[in-house]
Amino acid sequence: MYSEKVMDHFQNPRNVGEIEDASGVGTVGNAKCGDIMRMFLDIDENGIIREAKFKTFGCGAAVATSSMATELVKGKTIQEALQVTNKAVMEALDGLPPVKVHCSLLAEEAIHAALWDYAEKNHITIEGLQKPKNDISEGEEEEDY
Amino acid sequence: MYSEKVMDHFQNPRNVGEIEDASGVGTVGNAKCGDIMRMFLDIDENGIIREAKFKTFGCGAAVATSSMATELVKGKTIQEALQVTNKAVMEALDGLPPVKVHCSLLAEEAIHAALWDYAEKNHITIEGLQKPKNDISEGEEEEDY
Amino acid sequence: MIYLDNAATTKTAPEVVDAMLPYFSEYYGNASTIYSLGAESKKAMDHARRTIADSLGAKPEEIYFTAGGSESDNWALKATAEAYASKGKHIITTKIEHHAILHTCEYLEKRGFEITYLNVDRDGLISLDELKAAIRPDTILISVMFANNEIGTIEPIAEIGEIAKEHGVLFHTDAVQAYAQVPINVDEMHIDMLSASGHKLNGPKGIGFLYIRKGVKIRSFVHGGAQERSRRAGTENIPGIVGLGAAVERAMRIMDSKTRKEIELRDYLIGRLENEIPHCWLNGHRTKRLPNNINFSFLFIEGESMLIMLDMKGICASSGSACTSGSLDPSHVLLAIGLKHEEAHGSLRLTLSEDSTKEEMDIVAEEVKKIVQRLRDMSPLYED
Amino acid sequence: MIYLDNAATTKTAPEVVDAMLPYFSEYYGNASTIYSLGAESKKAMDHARRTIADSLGAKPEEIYFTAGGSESDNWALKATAEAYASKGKHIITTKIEHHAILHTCEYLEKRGFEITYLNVDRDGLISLDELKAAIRPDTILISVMFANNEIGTIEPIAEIGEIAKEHGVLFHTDAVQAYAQVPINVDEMHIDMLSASGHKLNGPKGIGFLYIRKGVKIRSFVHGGAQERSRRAGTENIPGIVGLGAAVERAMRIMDSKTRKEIELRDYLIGRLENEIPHCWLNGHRTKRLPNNINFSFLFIEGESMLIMLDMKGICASSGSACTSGSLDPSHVLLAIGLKHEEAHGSLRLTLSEDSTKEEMDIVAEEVKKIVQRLRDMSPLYED
Ligand SMILES: Cc1ncc(COP(=O)(O)O)c(C=O)c1O
Ligand SMILES: Cc1ncc(COP(=O)(O)O)c(C=O)c1O
Ligand code: FES
Ligand code: FES
Repeated sequence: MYSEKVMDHFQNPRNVGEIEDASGVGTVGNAKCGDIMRMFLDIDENGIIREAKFKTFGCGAAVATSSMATELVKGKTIQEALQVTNKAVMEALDGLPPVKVHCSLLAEEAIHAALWDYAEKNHITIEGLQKPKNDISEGEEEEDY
Repeated sequence: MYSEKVMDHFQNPRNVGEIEDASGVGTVGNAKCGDIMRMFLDIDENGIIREAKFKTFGCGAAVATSSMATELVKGKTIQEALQVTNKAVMEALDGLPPVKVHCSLLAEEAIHAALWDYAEKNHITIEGLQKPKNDISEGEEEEDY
Repeated sequence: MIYLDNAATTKTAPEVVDAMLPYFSEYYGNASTIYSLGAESKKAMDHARRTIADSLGAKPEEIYFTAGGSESDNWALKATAEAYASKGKHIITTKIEHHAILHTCEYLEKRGFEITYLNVDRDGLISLDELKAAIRPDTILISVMFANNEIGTIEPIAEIGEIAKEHGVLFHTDAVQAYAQVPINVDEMHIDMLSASGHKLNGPKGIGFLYIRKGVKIRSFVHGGAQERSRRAGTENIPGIVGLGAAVERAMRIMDSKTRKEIELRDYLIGRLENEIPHCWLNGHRTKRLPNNINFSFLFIEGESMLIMLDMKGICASSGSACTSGSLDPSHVLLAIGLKHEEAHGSLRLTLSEDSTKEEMDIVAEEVKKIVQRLRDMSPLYED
Repeated sequence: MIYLDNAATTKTAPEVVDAMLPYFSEYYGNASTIYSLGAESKKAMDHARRTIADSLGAKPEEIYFTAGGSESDNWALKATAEAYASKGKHIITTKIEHHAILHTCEYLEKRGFEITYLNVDRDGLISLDELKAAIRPDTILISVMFANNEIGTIEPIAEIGEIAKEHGVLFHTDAVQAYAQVPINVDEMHIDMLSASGHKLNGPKGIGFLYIRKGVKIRSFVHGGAQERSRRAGTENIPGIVGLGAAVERAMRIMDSKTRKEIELRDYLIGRLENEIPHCWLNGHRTKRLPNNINFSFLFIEGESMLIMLDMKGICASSGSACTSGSLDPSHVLLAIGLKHEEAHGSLRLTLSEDSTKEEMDIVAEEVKKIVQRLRDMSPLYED
């Protein structure tokens, strides 16, 4: 059911772990399926993301999107990192099955949460960033039956 | 679905045909399945059935029971012939499938009808013989469904 | 053996069995699981679904597997009735539907639905004018069979679909006899739902499908697991589904040549029986007719007796006689085209396959001739 | 490959496939026909029916073939509800039934029936006192599964049957997981209806049966032809029926040795996992348990990830994790026995077969150990 890219990132997840004294840490959970993702970002004085690490309790897609998301934000500016949407992550993974789209939302949300934490710690506001919800409701359409 | 005896009487029916100037002729029909049986009896002055013939429009069981019924009544007295019930015919044929029990009633009824005709022609009453109905309703139990 | 009862069921084609075999003991995984063995099953199922969708001009996600034609018919009618009850409670069907439709309609009648049963003419065709006149504001469904299983008559499906569409009424067709025997396109014919059964097209028994056009509101009939997009519960019958897919592939491949051959043999045997046996006639339309269907009425005799005698000669056939069905009522189809009870009793259905031969037709013609004569000699109705 | 998902489906036994094969392309006759080819099918079907009846202490005419466990469950509940609605509209079941029961109950609730869902204890057992207290004058049916498909717990069926009988309430049991795995006698256990499915006992997919005690008022679920004594329409799936019969014959033959072997391996693997992995426990009752069922919760990790990693090692297993099901809600069974959401997420079900070996158990123990550790290292919930 998963693409080769997903399986690769699941089997060999990049950037698993924690960053001590990280610039920003975000934890988000999907109450519906009970999964949790924690993202650590190390951001330098120029606002460049030097390092990104994650810990995830979740399905294969959750692990793979965490891994891919950390890869995608590394080396990026904060503004660029905001462009790493769940769609971008999914595309980078060659797609996800429809029932797994919400897992990629978790990754997007985790980046935002870590950036929010960074902004709060540094008393700045990041343009275009809103306080992330803890609870991502999925956007799949339910058919009538 | 049929016993060997039934198949034998179906494939080689005994006494098919008509008797000219028969002592008694009875035709009965099963309105429900649309089948018709005509029985011809030749009865001598001692009340012995000398000959019996039939014509039947009906299923394999109808043909076989007609055949067996004619065999069973031949040589019998009228009173003995009255004992040739559908049960007797069925037993002689080693049984019939449940859905075919009503066909054997047709045969019993045909004998009775022929005897009734004989009685009417000769202005006698035969003890235990009632005017046969043309229409045999089947006695199978219907389960609730 | 001369097998001429292909409308009852068909031989599962050896290539179909071969396609199924690996899915019993090798790729036996549950298609709903996550591991590779289950993925094999899912892949095979997706392939079959696509094959079937393609054969109808439909989308794969519009094909729902069932256990056969009867379940598909039950599902289509009961679920539509339920889903659209708020719009109306009137359904239109015909007098010559299969019992899977008719008994389901009776069930719905007991639950407050009103059913109009369209008449058919002597050939078994419905009247489009009668259909139009029957449509009411509360009509939610028209269900007309694609081709009749007894007399083979093919109904004017495209025209019915057109009328249904014009009136905004859903159109279901029981295509159990027609599917993969004659070309069908659900879009061109405006079909919203279509029932089919594997064992009628040299596929396995116990598998079928219901086509449901996207957009049709549909409830489940079998509730439970999330199979078939949560519409039809039950662990997927992968060997059956694979077999159905293979059978459809095969049927579409051979349809042209099979049709040509069957029509030729069919009309040859019809001709012989008509010319050589007195007091008989063909039931059903002469040309708007399934390629493999022959249905005759022989006066003065009864069907079951004919069948047993044919069986003794190694010929498998069928009859609309009540005596064969255990129900006592002769075929409702033959009565609907206007036959009398005793005429309906003496009917014989011969349904050919691509394996049928001219030699077989000749043998059958001879045997039928003899048997009809023999039974007539035994019949109190026949005086020659 | 190490296949430990026999509760999902089983390999069709080669002897079962062999028994089925002649009925595809050789004895393919429709069992409802009158000619000899059909009689062959009927004979084979009668034989299977008798085998199944014997295995339950039932009569052949009390066995009705269906397309599987889900259809049997739907039929039992919906038809009973309909037939006995005049007596009452209350049904008792449990919180841990299969969705084929639970979703059917929801369907009935929408139609005016009232359902009591019995609780289960930490082991998954219902309370007989709670059951007794739940029975009301308008209770028409008790439906309790024989054994649970996730945690393997075997319910006190004979006692439930006794209570149902005393109160004059019908008793249905979903025995899809238990039938032909543990001994069942419908008379001794006072079972009025019982559902079973072929593919759970090394038989084919797409076939099952419903046992209905003589005297129980039952309506049809699939309406149509006169098959199955007019109770279940649809051309009989003869290869499926023959396969089911052969599978039952085989299962009854090997039950003793299979049970002994499975229990030994089961308890060995349970012991290894319990002893060698921290923060985990066995779900379900330790002894009132299907011989082949193991269900563990591993804290801090999630099921689907475990399954994919096991699959990479060639091990087929299952989980109560929501992530595997596409439904997002974790197993209702694990929640019912009192697990928290995140505990339910980390469950692993291993279901053995008679082909399982000690070597396989050892490999699985080692791999599970490694995988659990690897996922815990990745988990934000785990701090060691
Ligand atoms: C307890 C239980 N009931 C019902 C079913 C449904 O059976 P099937 O999938 O064969 O329809 C299953 C298996 O999926 C089951 O485990
Ligand atoms: C027109 C028609 N509809 C429905 C059915 C029922 O199909 P099945 O017996 O496969 O359930 C049949 C065949 O028996 C049929 O000929
Ligand atoms: S005479 Fe009609 S069923 Fe026997
Ligand atoms: S994290 Fe639960 S489904 Fe992906």
